[in-house]
Amino acid sequence: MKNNKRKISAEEKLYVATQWQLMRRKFKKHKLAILGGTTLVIFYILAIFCGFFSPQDIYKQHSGYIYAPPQRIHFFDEEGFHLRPFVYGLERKIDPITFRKIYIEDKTRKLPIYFFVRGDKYKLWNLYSTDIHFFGVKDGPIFLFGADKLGRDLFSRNLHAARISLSIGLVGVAISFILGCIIGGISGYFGGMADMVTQRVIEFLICIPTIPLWMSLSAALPKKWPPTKIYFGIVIILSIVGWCGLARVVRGKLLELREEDFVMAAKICGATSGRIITRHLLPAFLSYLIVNVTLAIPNMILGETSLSFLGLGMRAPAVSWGVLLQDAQNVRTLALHPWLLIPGLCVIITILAFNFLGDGLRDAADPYKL
Amino acid sequence: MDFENKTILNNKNIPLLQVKNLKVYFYLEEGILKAVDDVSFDIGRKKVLGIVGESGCGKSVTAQSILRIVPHPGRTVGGEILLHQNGNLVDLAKLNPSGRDIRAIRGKEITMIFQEPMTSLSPIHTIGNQIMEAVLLHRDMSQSEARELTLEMLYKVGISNPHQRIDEYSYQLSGGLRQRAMIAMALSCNPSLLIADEPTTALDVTVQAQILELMKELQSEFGMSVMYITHNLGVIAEIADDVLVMYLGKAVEYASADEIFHNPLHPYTIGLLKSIPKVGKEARTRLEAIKGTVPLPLDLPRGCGFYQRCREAKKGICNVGDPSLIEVTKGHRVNCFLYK
Amino acid sequence: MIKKNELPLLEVKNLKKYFPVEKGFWRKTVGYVKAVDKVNLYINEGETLGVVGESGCGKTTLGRCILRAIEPTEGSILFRLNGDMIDITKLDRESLRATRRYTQMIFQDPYSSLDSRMTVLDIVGEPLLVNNLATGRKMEERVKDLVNVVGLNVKHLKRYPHAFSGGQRQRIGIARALASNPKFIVADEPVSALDVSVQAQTLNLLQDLQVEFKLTYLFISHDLSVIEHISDRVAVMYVGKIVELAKTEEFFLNPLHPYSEALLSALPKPDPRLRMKRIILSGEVANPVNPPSGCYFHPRCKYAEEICKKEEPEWKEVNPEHFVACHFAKELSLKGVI
Amino acid sequence: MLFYVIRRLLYMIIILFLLSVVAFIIIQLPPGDYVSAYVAEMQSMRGERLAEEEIIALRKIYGVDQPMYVQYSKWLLKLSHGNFGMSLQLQRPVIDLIAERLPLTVMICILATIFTYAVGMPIGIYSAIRQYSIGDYFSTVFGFIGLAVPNFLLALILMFLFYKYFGFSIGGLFSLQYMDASWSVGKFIDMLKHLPIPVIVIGTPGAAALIRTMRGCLLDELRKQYVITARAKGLEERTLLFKYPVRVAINPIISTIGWTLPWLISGGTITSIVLGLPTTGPLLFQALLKQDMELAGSILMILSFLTVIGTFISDILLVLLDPRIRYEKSVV
Repeated sequence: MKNNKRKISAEEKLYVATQWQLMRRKFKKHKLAILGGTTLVIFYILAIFCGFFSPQDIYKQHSGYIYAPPQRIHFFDEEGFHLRPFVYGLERKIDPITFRKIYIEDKTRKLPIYFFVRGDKYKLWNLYSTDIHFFGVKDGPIFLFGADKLGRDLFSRNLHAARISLSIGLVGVAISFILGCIIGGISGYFGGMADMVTQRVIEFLICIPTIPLWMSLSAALPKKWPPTKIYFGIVIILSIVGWCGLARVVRGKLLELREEDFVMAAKICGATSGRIITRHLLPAFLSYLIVNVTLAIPNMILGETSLSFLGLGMRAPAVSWGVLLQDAQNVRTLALHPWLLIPGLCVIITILAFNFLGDGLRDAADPYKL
Repeated sequence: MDFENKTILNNKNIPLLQVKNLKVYFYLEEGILKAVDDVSFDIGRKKVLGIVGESGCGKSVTAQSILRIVPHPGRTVGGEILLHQNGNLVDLAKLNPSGRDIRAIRGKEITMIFQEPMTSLSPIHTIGNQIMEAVLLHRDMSQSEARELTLEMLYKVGISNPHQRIDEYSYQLSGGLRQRAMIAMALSCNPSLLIADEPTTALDVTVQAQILELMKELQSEFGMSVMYITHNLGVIAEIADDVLVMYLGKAVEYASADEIFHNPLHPYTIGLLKSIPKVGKEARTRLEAIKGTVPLPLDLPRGCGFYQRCREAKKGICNVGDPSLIEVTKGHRVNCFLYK
Repeated sequence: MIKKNELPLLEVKNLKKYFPVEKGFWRKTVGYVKAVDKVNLYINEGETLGVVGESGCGKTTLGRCILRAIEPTEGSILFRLNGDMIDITKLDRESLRATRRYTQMIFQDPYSSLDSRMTVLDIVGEPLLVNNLATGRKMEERVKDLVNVVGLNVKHLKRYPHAFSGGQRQRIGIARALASNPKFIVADEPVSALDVSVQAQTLNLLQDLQVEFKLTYLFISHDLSVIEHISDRVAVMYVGKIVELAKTEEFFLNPLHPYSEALLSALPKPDPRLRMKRIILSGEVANPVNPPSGCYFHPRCKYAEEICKKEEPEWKEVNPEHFVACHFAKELSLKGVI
Repeated sequence: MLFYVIRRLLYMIIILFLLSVVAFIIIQLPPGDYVSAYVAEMQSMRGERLAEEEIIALRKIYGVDQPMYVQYSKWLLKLSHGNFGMSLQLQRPVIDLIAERLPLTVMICILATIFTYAVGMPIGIYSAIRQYSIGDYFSTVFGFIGLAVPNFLLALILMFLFYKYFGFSIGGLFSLQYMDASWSVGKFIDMLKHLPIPVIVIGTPGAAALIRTMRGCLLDELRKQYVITARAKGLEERTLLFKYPVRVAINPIISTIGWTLPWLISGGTITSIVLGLPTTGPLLFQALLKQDMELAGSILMILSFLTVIGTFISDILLVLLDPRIRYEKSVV
């Protein structure tokens, strides 16, 4: 009896659940999407507080650590387990046969990792000057992802690169989203000539291969521009193609929803167009938009990375994953220093996470479908 | 064994198909859905059995289980489906659903037409192609003979210009013509049983009348048995010899059409008959509706499935035990405690 | 045309709705679907006018045009409001919105007609809210009354539509239609998506409500037996036109249009003893994009003669309050059902 | 049908015209014009300083002193004669440069398309039929990863792996000894040896996407009524599958061949740059780096035009394949 009652209340809960509650229920069943979402949250937090999380200044050249390999974090040494993780110091040697610089772990130099340590000065969001870092070693630099040809810390550089690469996706999608919503909305709502023209324009833009177009446009950005200007230039270039897909989605969904009986019912009740749009169309719409936006972000990130990789996008001294990957263009260097590919790994993980998340959201977007 | 077969062959009264205690369950995440639960009926030779019931009563699943095409996750978990075929007795329920034996029966001995004439034909193959396929599969015919036969069948089902229609696609045909093409396909191999699953529900009244008339004609011409599934009592009255009324996966009443319409016994059958508006009678008076709605046949409580909605329900009897189908008068079976 | 001394509640004059057919790359208009073509009818207060016809005959479009849910192409719709006849087609946006509360609609599909993102309270309360009839607690009280009237549990106000069965959803739709105290309701196939047993409940409810709230219905259905059960007068539509309009008994006893006769004959009767030879119409409903010449029904009509191919029959009153559009309305003696 | 083809051709001409506008805009985009770029080039490369009068004379010769629309129509007129202008940096006619590299570009594109479909379709069909099997699981994983790894990264990773473990570089399309040699059987065979890597790299993301769409489409089709009709006919499951749902599901996918072309050319461009293939990609890249916009704009236009032709072909193909569309088009 008691069991039965509980079951009824659970059912009642489902009956009075809002769209978003139902969506959350459905989304939670999607394990990969949860994984993707969590990954992205971590990535974005790291990117937002990149100064705090990076142990070293990204421009500081550690001349003794040129092309130093990633250091491993240890919990065990010959004495056994330590709660505080540590790395071994690196010792540079010259390989007697190839005459290349090689680095070996110096087991005698144990560098414990401390949290909230003082280190290089940095400005958080260009506002607060501080020198507290999330982690670091007290004696010298630490290279979790290795160092580049100038001895700069790649872990810190990757975090700072994430800030540009990840945000360019969001800003680019935001612009595409606004453009897409306005143009798609006009096209779907008014129909007729406006619809025809926008449809043809979209078809035309889709015909042009994106990367060559992006390359041509970004090559036209003046070389003298500062990084911030270049950043927005690239965002706009990416959005020129990005809005097409979103506009199509908006239009299609709008046309579909306009025909629904419940919209007609609201109209017959005497509801104003404003109310119909905000109370009926938008809520039904929003979940689809979120899904499509989520799936559009990876394209933007990819676009920026490709352009910067080719040297047509962000340029040093700005760092983005694409800029970092420029160092990996030479196979011979790469073969010797494979950690230069880590930014690539970051890109792959990010895109994968967005795709997982988008997939889960798509399944959850229509909670009323069985 | 031989001896048994001979007696069956000699006995004309043996029905074509006997379904005994059929159980088809769907194993869903939410629980076991008993779509068909202990249903038995016979289909006599050259007879029309009408199965009537509201949505979710299991009438379509019954039909699908005879051809063994119940969709996943449904499974036939019990009962027998005995087909008396040229003196052979086959239990369809025991056959492998994708095996050779059942495939030889599908489309040959037993054929089926469906509710949605729009979607039941492939959009990218011609009508002729789809009909000929069945012919080539089951009859020993050459391509040109099969085409001849298809033309003849199209003509028989009342398609006026078969030579043109045979090479057309389903979307070029109206709903009525599509359903006619489906019938042509179903009859092309001279089946002994035609299962019609709501074949006229999606059609307009005037076209429905055409199709019903056509089916009656063809039934007598081809001498086949028909299992006709519908929720429309008017259609049932028009075409059926025997009627099986289903409710929540169970057979609640099984009798001749005349008995069902003029001497209904089960409260559900009575309720159904009273709740349809009848032309010319008591217009603009209140209908005697059955209260409540059909529950989902999932985790049903004990007792008669109709208990909650029944006017005659007796507490302590109907909600405690499961009634069973009993013969009240000859050939009139009912599944209700009132007639114990 | 008006026979009674009093004015009808609603009068439709020469109503047309043409949908352009757009083809090709530049979406050129190549023709029109005449979904509603020169329709004339009137509805008296408190009566039910049944509109019957086969799929694609334009009955749904007619219902929507009368409410101006879609814009009619031509014609006028006179609606009696506070003793005056106002032309709904001539109202501007604001006054149209103000009159919307007097005319409502019940939809066929109980699933798509309710916004699945709103609770019962919001759905039924929307007409109250947008017409400034009630807000807050007052609205909730009124919604509770309405929900009670249509036979739903008052405790379920906070539930979303997905918690209800088809029949219950249809009741929610009916409650919404009643909320603003309308005078006139277009019921567009309100029972055709429902199971037989639930259909009877819904029909009963609609009849009870009509008495209780003095409603006037335009009842659209493809099912003649439902139409006969609920209507005072019947209008038969064929390819966008009304071909016959009469009192229900008169229509079923003595139809004057061959199409009506065929429809009546095609109706399967729930009695195996009444099996009879039907009038089987050949062919199917004409294509409204490209209708036949003359009388649209002539290719399927067994009484058709030369004139039917050439001339469109006139809409005339053959018997008192019995209108028909057929060249031979007076000559033919057609068979009814009663 | 013929009418449809003619209309599509007309549409293509309009697109081509618009493409030329875009190309022209791109050529004009960088600050300054051809002459100032030339002047700057002369100055920086050879240290020559041109006199003011010379510059004005040059401006007149190249017509850059005229309004935009005049420049555009002149440029368009030249284009219609096959004159795409001169490459500033390479001092050769643009048309020759493109013509040199276009056949290889087209060939790689076609091969990548074939690869995409040859890999994507069977795997997609398999994973739809065996939904939730181990094979389906693997193909889903492959699909996701294939989508997430951008072309240039895949190229980098493959190059890295081959170099590290097999000790040779997989870049380029020809071995050293054939690089400048004229065509011969040996050169052809050598090229065949080099082809697989670029084709795989360019085709993989497309194949991954295709697996997912194919699977989705087929799963939808498998639930449709006509499949049950065919089954009720007594057809064998495999025959049934390939005759009905698979064919229906393939149609929309064939129709998107046209849409995949811009993607392939996109991916091909960047892959060619990384792998150093002698296609139009690196040529475009070099042109852009050197601000040789005449060349860059022309390449972009030619590439876009290739995709337009691809779309056209796939549209025609679809009409031939799908009677539904054929019917609609013939009615129109």
